[in-house]
Amino acid sequence: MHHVIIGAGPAGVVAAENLRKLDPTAKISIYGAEREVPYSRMAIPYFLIENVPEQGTHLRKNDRHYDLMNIEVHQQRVDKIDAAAKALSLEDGSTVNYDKLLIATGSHPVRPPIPGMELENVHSCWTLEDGRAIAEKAKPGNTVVLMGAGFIGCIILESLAIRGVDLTVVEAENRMVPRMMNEISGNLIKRWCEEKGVNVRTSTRVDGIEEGGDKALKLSFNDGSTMEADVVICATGVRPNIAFLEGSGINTDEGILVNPYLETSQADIFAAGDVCQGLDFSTGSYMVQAIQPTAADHGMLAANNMVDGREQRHRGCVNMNVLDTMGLISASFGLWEGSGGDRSALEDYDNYRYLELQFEDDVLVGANSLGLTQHVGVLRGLIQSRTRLGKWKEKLMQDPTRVMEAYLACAQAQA
Amino acid sequence: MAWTKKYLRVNLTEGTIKVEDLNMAWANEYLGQRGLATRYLIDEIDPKCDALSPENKMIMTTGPLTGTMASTGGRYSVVCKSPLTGAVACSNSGGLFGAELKSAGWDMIIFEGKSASPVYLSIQNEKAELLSAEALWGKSVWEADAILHKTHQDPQLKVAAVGRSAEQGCLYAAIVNDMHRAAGRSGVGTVMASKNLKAVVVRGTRGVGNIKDMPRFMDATNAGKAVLAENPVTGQGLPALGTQVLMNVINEVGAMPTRNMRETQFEGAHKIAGEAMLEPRKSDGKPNLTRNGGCFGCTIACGRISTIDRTHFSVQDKPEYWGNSGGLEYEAAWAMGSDCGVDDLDALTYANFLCNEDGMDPISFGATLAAAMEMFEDGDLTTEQTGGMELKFGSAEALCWAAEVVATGEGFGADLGLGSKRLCEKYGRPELSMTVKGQEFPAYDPRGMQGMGLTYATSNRGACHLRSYTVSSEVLGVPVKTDPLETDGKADLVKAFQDATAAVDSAGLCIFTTFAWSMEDIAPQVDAACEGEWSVEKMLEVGERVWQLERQFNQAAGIGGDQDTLPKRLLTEGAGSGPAQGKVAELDKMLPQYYELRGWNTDGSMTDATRQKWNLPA
Amino acid sequence: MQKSLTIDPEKCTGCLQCEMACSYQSDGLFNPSKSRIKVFNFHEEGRFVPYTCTQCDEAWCLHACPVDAITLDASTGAKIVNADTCVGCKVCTIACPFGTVNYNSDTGKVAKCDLCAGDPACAKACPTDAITYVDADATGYERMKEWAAKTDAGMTAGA
Amino acid sequence: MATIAHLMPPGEKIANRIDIEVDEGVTLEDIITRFKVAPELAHLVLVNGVYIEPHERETSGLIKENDVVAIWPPVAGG
Repeated sequence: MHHVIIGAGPAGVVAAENLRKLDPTAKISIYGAEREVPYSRMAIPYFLIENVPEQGTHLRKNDRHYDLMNIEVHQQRVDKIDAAAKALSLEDGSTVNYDKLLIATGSHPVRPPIPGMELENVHSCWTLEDGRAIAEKAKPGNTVVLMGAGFIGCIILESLAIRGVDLTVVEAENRMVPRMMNEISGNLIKRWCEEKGVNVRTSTRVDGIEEGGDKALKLSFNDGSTMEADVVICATGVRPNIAFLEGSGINTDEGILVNPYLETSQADIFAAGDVCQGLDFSTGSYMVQAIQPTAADHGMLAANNMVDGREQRHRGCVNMNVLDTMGLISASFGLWEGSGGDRSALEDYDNYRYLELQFEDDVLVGANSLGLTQHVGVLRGLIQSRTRLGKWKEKLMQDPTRVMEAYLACAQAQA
Repeated sequence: MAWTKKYLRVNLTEGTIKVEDLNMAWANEYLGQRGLATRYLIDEIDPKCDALSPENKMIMTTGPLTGTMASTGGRYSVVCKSPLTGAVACSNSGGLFGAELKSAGWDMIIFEGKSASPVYLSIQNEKAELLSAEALWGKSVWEADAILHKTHQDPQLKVAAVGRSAEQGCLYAAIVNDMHRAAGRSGVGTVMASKNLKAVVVRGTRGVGNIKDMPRFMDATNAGKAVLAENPVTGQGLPALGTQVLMNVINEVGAMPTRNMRETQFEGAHKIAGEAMLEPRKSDGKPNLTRNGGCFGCTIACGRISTIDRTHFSVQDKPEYWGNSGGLEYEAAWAMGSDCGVDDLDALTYANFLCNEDGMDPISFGATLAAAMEMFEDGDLTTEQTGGMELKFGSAEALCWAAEVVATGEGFGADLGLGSKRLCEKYGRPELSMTVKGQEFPAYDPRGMQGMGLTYATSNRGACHLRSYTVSSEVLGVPVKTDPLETDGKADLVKAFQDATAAVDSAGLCIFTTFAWSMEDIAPQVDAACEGEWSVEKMLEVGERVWQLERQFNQAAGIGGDQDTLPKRLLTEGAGSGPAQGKVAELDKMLPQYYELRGWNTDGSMTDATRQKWNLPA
Repeated sequence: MQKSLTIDPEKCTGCLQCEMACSYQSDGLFNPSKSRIKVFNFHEEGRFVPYTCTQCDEAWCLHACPVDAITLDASTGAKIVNADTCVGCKVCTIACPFGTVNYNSDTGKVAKCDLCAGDPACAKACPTDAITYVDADATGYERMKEWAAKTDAGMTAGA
Repeated sequence: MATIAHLMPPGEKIANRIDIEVDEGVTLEDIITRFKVAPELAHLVLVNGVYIEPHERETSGLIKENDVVAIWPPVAGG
């Protein structure tokens, strides 16, 4: 039995490890496109602020981890899948056969279709290699423009600010982190950043970048204004890496389409993580979540289903995110925008505290929070267990901060 | 160490907050909390000032062991001049508030002046600010607590607040923290409200460190906890039945003040005793007592958590009182029960809830109502004054009504809020006020317990059982049994208890530990925590110095030896039943000896020699 | 038999000795706000509920960690945060459906119960045996585990 | 006294007191034993409200007709 995994990110590595547990004698191979030891993108910002050395970004700390688990890790891009032949073509022209295949190729940053994105000092911040380049160029006093105030953009904000650059963030939507936080909390994050000395321009698009001026780059915006910058970092979103699947017979939409067993339209081929359009717990629909916990969950489940005789049905992952924007911690869970049920919110603008709960009947289905760091996981617990809150629903309508008590009282029947 | 060595000075008139360094020379002399704050008070205010004027100051203060792992190490005190007595006020409370204040980095807060409009103090670690309390004014403590938690969006926020009774000028208003723990006596809440200060909210996440010798401190506190656990009183008696265990005991020994101290035994005591709180009731099969609860760090956990029978007349239409809250402690059950002749456990629990909700000292409230009931039965008061309510001894309806009107200050509630002394004077029967220095008695009749007579007469804050609890020796045999009817040796006993208590109150610990702990158990804990040497001798020296300092304050306030006395009833009317039948409080046999032990003149005034000996301020 | 923390809220008086012991063990001072065990006060119900990590088998925190900073202590079954490895990304704090992994902004790391290497300070400090460290099949723990199974992150067996 | 109240015959708990008949010359120790009160729980023993020292509990003739005997475990309060 040969299990092959394409992609050396969290989904791929977790899958490989779980496969080893479940199938001790099989051959397990990981193919990763980057010339790196498997590492975590989540850790790149902390590498940028020099909180961790490069090794600190590695998914597994023991140098011999993969050897000890008898998992082969290859730094080779997979160019093509031949599902009929159960074979892969690699970038060096060679071919590899598999019995079961997992596609965990993750995603890549999207670059807006504007002039100048190819210029030398315009970077994405996605790979460790990008991180090294940015660390090199974002020097104290340099002017840096960050395009996109989404999750990735926000997470590298602090690392850029700490480096002492003159920082401007440009976001096309009307608030920061628009796909994770609602208008109130997104704008609180904006004000927080502004108070910390970051220029934030929401509802603004970069129309083009050209070389020249006193600094390396000159940007023009949709409102007609311009500015000069030393470095531009593009963080305007990511897309699943599915281009190489063309002609493979694997059905795709935004990402790879899978069934509740994470199986693709081709037999013996599975998908997991950012590339996979998996089942969303809250909506029951299939969508790309592109978050770390989902990658890990997918990896576990896919590995299980790749082993003969094992079969687990996916109940869906709760979409959730946690973000530290220059020290302001925000989180979102499930249907944070609500789905027509009651909402309970507390807004403390002065102290940057915010908590909004979304209900369907007396069940919590989503939440947005700012400044909450204690017991925040119970928001997931309540959503995922679909716990009926009974009389605690009313108490949470009065004061959403009592969510931990509600959880203990209802989910654990402790009170 | 153990002190944070920092405190906040909040000028309410100016709206300013300053951080100041703790006077460590004073800390070495007075340790902390009760003693140290009194040293600041006597330094900063004119003892003759009007207690409800901006000239009075209010000090919220912790001890060096507050917020540590020492058992019961969560106390704080409120020190100011009392509007009820004119003497020094020092009221001690448990719950979680004190430890939180310490964990925020503050040994104490000195409030001075008066705010032009209602405010509350918000402390989040080093950040302290005065915020508008317009929306809180006119609310009960419980309502204010809910609003503040919601405003600050923090379930862990600790709140100490005054209720409507304090706002309305009730002279025995308490400061209530954590919903049902209170700095209860002497009207400290009235002083707080007089400054337009509604609440103090605090969140402390810095923790309490600064321990001189941490390993030794852990050893000493663990040894102390073992002593408490093994002692039958603190290990079993108090957790099981709380202080209410005393109701039947004190009744049996004939020292249960009943119907405004006309009698010394109450026939309904068993119906309102700790045992009765465990009996399942008919309506729902549940007992009054749900469970015992502990204050911060307390390994005894004597606190009562109770519910009221939902079918009881007091709450049948008020579901907001159907949940659990702080239940009856002995003093409250006595004051509102035996002293008013009321034997209805649910009515007492309801009135107790109201005392917590609107911040009334249940001892003073109950004793004042008892005096009013006696005047009503004697015809000095009629339904004309009360607005229709028949204030008869034994009336549960009257009790519940009285708690409601004192809480809001409506109608006759304002009169009841004056306290027993002023109420009895107002209606022409001053001799019916069972008070010393204007403060109502607690639950031990000094005719059946002679040491308590001397305790009440000489207490620096007016009649009080928590200044020298000789009940411990005279009835319970801790540390040694003495004859309650005997006066010989009681002066020594009272002095020893007074000094030891002052030391414990200055450390940040609860006095209930002393049912098991001696100073040999306490001093090593203080010594391991605090810089300097804190031997048994030093602790007792601190205790006596604190006592002398408080006396000095009172003397400067114009309260002298002439007020070291008891109501005539207790000095002249013999007890009607029980072992003390025919006995009066023989204060004259004990007081001269006590003055001598204290080093005072025969009229009770301080001598220069004594003042110098204790290094008291002039 | 592996031991586990067993909590009996019936016995808890809310004294917070456990919280102080926990913070003392971890940080060397008495600081309930940094404790890994937390006592919740249900005032109306007259109930105190100590609550901490059950070291669940599912170990969502461990699996969600992107940098392998949470590991299993095989001797105690505890899931342990390695502070040197933790980058402070907080993913585990949202992944743990029990809410028992918390971020500490002072250290920039997350913290959770590690069972004090098999000698939990909270259990030793509890004066009423509301918190004990006993064989894992004791009552109470099982109930919490049942709930853990209910929350299983979409991994329920069977079609 | 609740911690020893269960030692009372059924139906008598609320009043916490019962009438008993004893032989002449009975000692307090005899009564304590009769109600199976453990020695450490018979901490505070009163006859008509008067404290009886532990060493007096075995004295015969201390109790007369119509006397009230009260027995408590260790208690305290305030």
